[in-house]
Amino acid sequence: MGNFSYGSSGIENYALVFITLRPTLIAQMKKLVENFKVNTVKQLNKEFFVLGLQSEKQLPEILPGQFVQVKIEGSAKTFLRRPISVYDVDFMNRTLWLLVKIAGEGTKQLSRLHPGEHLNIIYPLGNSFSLNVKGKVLLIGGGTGVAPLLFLGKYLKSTHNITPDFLLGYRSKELVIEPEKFETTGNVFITTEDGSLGHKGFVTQHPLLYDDTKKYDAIFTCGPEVMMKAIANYAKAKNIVCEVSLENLMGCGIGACLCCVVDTVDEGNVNTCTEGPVFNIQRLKW
Amino acid sequence: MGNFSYGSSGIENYALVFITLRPTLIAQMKKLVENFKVNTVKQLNKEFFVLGLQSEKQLPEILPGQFVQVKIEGSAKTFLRRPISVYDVDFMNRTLWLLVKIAGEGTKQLSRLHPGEHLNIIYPLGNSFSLNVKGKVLLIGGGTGVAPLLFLGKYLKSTHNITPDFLLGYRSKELVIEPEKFETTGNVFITTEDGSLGHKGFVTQHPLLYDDTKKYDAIFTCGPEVMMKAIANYAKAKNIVCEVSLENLMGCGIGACLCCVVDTVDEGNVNTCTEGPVFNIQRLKW
Amino acid sequence: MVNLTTNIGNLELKNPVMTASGTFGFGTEYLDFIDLSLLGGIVVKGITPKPRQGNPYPRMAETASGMLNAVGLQNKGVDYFIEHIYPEISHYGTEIIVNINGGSVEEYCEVAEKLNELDKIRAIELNISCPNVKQGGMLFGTHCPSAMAVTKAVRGAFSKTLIVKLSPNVTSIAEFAKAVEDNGADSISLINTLLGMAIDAKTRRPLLSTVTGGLSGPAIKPVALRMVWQVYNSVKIPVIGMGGIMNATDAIEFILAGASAIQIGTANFINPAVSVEIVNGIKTYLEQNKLESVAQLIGALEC
Amino acid sequence: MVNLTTNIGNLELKNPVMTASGTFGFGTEYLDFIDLSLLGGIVVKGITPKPRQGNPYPRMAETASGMLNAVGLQNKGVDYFIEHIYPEISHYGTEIIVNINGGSVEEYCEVAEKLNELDKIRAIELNISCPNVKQGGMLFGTHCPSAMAVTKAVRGAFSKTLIVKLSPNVTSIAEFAKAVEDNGADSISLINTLLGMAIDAKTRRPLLSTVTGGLSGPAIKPVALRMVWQVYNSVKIPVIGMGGIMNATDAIEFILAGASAIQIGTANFINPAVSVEIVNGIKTYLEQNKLESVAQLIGALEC
Ligand SMILES: Cc1cc2nc3c(=O)[nH]c(=O)nc-3n(C[C@H](O)[C@H](O)[C@H](O)COP(=O)(O)OP(=O)(O)OC[C@H]3O[C@@H](n4cnc5c(N)ncnc54)[C@H](O)[C@@H]3O)c2cc1C
Ligand SMILES: Cc1cc2nc3c(=O)[nH]c(=O)nc-3n(C[C@H](O)[C@H](O)[C@H](O)COP(=O)(O)OP(=O)(O)OC[C@H]3O[C@@H](n4cnc5c(N)ncnc54)[C@H](O)[C@@H]3O)c2cc1C
Ligand SMILES: Cc1cc2nc3c(=O)[nH]c(=O)nc-3n(C[C@H](O)[C@H](O)[C@H](O)COP(=O)(O)O)c2cc1C
Ligand SMILES: Cc1cc2nc3c(=O)[nH]c(=O)nc-3n(C[C@H](O)[C@H](O)[C@H](O)COP(=O)(O)O)c2cc1C
Ligand code: FES
Ligand code: FES
Repeated sequence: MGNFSYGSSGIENYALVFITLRPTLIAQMKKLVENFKVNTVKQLNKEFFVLGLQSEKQLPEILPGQFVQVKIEGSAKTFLRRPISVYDVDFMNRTLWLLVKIAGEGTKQLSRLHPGEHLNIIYPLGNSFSLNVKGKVLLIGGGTGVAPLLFLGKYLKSTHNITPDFLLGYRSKELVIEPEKFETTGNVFITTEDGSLGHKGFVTQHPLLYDDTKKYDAIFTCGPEVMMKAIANYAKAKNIVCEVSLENLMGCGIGACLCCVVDTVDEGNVNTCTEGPVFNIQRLKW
Repeated sequence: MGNFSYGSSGIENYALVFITLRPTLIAQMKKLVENFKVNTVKQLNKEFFVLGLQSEKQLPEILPGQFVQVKIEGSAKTFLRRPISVYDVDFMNRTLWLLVKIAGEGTKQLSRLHPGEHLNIIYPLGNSFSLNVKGKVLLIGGGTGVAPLLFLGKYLKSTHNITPDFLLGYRSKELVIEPEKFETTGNVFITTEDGSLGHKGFVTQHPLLYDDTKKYDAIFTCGPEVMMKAIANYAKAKNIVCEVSLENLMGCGIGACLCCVVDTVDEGNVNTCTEGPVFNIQRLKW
Repeated sequence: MVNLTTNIGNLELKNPVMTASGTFGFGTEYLDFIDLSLLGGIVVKGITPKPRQGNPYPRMAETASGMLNAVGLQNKGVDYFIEHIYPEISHYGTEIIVNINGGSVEEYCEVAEKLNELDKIRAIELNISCPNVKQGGMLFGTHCPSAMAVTKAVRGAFSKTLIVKLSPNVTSIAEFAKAVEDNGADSISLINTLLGMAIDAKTRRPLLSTVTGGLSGPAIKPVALRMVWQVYNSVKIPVIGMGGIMNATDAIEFILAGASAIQIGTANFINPAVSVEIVNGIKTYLEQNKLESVAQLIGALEC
Repeated sequence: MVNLTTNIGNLELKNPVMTASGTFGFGTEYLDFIDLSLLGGIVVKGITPKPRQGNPYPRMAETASGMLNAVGLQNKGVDYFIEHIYPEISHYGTEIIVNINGGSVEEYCEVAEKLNELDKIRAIELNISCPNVKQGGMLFGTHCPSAMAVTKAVRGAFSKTLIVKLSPNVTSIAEFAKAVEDNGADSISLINTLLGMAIDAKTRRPLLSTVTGGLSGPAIKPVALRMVWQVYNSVKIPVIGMGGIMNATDAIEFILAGASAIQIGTANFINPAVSVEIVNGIKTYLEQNKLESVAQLIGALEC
């Protein structure tokens, strides 16, 4: 088991699943509603926790960038489901991980789940990051935005043999999320706003971005909108392919309500939940 | 401790509390909002459970027949508090017991409480059974209706030296509620609808009611309305003092909303939550 | 020190938090839970010229995030109020506002005239929006000429602050607001309950004796906020907002939408101390946002 | 075997459960979750003569037991529908009902005429109640002469089953119901969303780009039930009820209040399989209550 690098599934096996399934069109991926068993509830720090969810059945294909719609039970203050990215997957053990930030009532309720309880989710939803990437890849995450990037990094490593660079920004050292997971997947660069770890400041101020020896072929990013916009400008200036994963208020998550629109250059308002959450920056009116 | 007959408080001590406080007017009893700690959640059978609640502070005076308004947390389907009678009190250990039947969403939610969690209640509410009673007393309960009668029986025994007769009706043997508690308090007669324990049929069919050697001075009853109405007719015919504890839909429990009215002979609509829940049958338009 | 005072016509309230009619009895019911003198005001249960028994039981039903009621203005009449209740409650140290009702313009005026004589009653709330009575009530509140007529008549009968309470069960709330403003209202309070209904699928019967009843609680908050905002943008007199306020954040939303004061209704049933908690919550919000007064928040919504 | 069929004008539905416009896309979005042919019908997203981009983001806000939306009839126009969507969805094995919208009587008629040509479209739902568009929409649904005029005109343009969907934001829903019945509607569906609003107390801004939006979900169920009951008691044509239906019990309540069929809206977002679950639930209820048909339940409320 020594060469298994995350969760308890093997990279080899992991790669296998994806290499076989890669050409599948997102639109053909069947969406499921399923009760997962809560395996683990791991509070990382005062803001973040990780939920480990176990399926009774073989998991379907799930791609990096996709998300799930979580049903919140036991709260009079929440009504709709909540969108959460897939943070990690172990296909062999049929386990899915979500990294959640306590933002309000719904996520607080999730943090109170106990192992053994069940969580109803609709998944897999949305598109994925472009998986036909080559060369040097930079994954930039801010706060909760690191969630889809771990899965993406692992995917790139195991199926494309790309070791990505991670540039991860947090407010301070205490909020850094599972560093060992990222470190075994790629080269990690950290910024903290208070300088308590890594480079002090925002991700956009990190020397990595101004190091001319690093010539990235693609940047994939997820985080606060201001951060992603700054990165989009950077990528445009440097002519680097860049994709962003948008956060958005969702009514349904499956393309039915038209509440989650983002304005695009080519088609005007499109659904973030079905045409996204990942968008090439060229498509957005940013 | 051998002479302590219920909970872990002593009858002696119990009597003491009441003998001192007896003359207090209900209207002067201050209502409190308090977070009780859940000590025990004891599922008696598939319908009933008992909640043991512990206060941090000395309990105020609470009289038999009074109720509490329970706040239901963690359910999107309940909005208002729920009225529940006081089933038992241990003043020395600052513990209050509620006997609850799972009737719908709110009571189901209560049954899911875990020891150590908290329950917010408003108490003590409503009036009490008449406590200036003398002679032979019969307490008739049906189903959940037995709840206030245990407390009443203990009270009569310890402060008035009256050993009441209990006539308790259940659908069947499995639903009989904590018989030992009633047996140590009074003489227990049971009816079950299916005849699986005691006399077969309804309480109103029990031979006790047709035994001329038993001359009751007062009947106190709580249970389904049809049952109480039948008993009221019986008591009227026999000229026995009779008080009933009414169930009623309550908006507030403190006399503010005027939702819980019952039509009386003397004053028309009055609040069950403040003028009741206990009424002398003479006052009701039954 | 933040300034919590707010003005409703000539009435200065020490803070913008009142309790809503029909949900707070005469205040007495809450003495065990809070110090009433900490409130901006108390609007007491609706009063009619003659005693009323109200509607038969059952009078309430729980609904999603709300409740229906069909109390039907049960009360002992204005004379009983003046003789027995007023003396008891007039020393609470907060404004006592009487909610008045009637089956005709004359009945409304009768109550208003009698209350006009009471020193400690400095404002009345004219309820033209009760959905639970056959005569009067919501009829006045959903028919604009009637709303105008009753406001004008009561204005003639009552010389102090006159608040008119509107029904939300109308096509254009702004139309009613302007109509009562033009006819002498000093302030508008809204919303009364939305007309609703509940059914028991098992018994196939309505849950209320009156079939329909008034919906209150957080369920109606979005409608209430919208109407407060619409009314604020169509009249010049101060608006009193209510409908589903459960906490200080809700209260602040109403003030931002244009309410000079707010009323707490159904929330009192669930947390009898909520009104005073909301006073404190508003104070904290002002402090945290470095605002000096409630006045700075009124209608301060940016849109 | 219980009989689940129900009639809406000339249209016989295999069961009374439809999905509500704007909450079910074109059905396609739900293919992964349910077998659409098990439904009584699908009402597709509102269609306009020309493509519409809808309102800017943010378009939704969660509220107590409900949500506000301000989508604003985003759609690709009737021609796109006919060319690209209709061919795909007309073989689902259930009735496809098109929800139509316009900024003027002429626009409504334009859409109706074009749809009249489509074989598999046997009914349209005339939406005069969308609160989220500046022109048309709710204006028609809150002004009785306009409601009459548009119903009459569309009746002339569409020869098959015409359902008119009413706005709840009116004083007298019965007045509108009678008006559209008199002008040729075969059926009335209600309620569309209640006009509401939500505010973020932190940013002091509205949560919707359009400030106000449409409230749906269980919060509005009591109002919806009341209106269905009122309309059922004032017209002869079949009523289609909706508003906050989350499960079979809710659906049965609407049928008892007088609905010949019901629509499921917001509930689809939370449980994408809920519509079929409700079909099964109604069947079970009939069986348990020893009823032979849905028809026996329609308006069977005892009061
Ligand atoms: C595609 C997608 C993937 C996401 N992935 C993750 C993830 O992996 N981990 C994670 O912790 N969160 C993720 N989010 C954000 C998450 O959905 C929200 O934080 C959550 O819905 C908040 O719910 P709540 O009930 O706790 O807070 P609420 O009380 O509903 O809201 C708290 C605050 O958060 C804001 N908010 C709520 N929902 C969103 C949203 N969707 N986008 C932006 N702001 C919002 C509200 O406006 C409010 O200010 C994702 C969102 C999207 C759209
Ligand atoms: C003074 C008083 C004392 C009570 N004491 C007890 C007690 O000691 N133990 C106990 O288990 N129950 C007691 N009840 C009844 C208890 O309040 C209800 O069973 C409870 O509120 C149901 O809540 P729920 O959310 O579980 O059910 P819901 O889903 O609210 O209702 C389930 C069913 O019960 C009916 N119901 C609800 N509330 C009442 C009520 N107050 N009276 C009659 N029918 C009702 C409903 O109409 C419905 O049919 C008492 C009621 C009153 C008024
Ligand atoms: C049980 C009950 C009784 C009410 N009685 C009255 C009344 O007598 N007069 C009146 O103007 N409003 C009455 N109302 C309406 C409230 O004052 C308030 O307008 C409404 O409940 C909305 O506020 P809320 O959602 O905070 O409760 C009553 C409301 C409830 C719930
Ligand atoms: C996101 C959303 C979009 C809607 N779009 C439309 C529409 O295009 N046409 C229409 O007639 N109703 C529309 N509605 C209203 C619903 O069809 C329905 O009348 C309303 O939501 C009440 O039902 P519910 O509470 O079950 O959702 C929409 C509702 C929602 C929530
Ligand atoms: S969330 Fe409903 S369409 Fe995207
Ligand atoms: S429950 Fe409110 S007055 Fe009795």
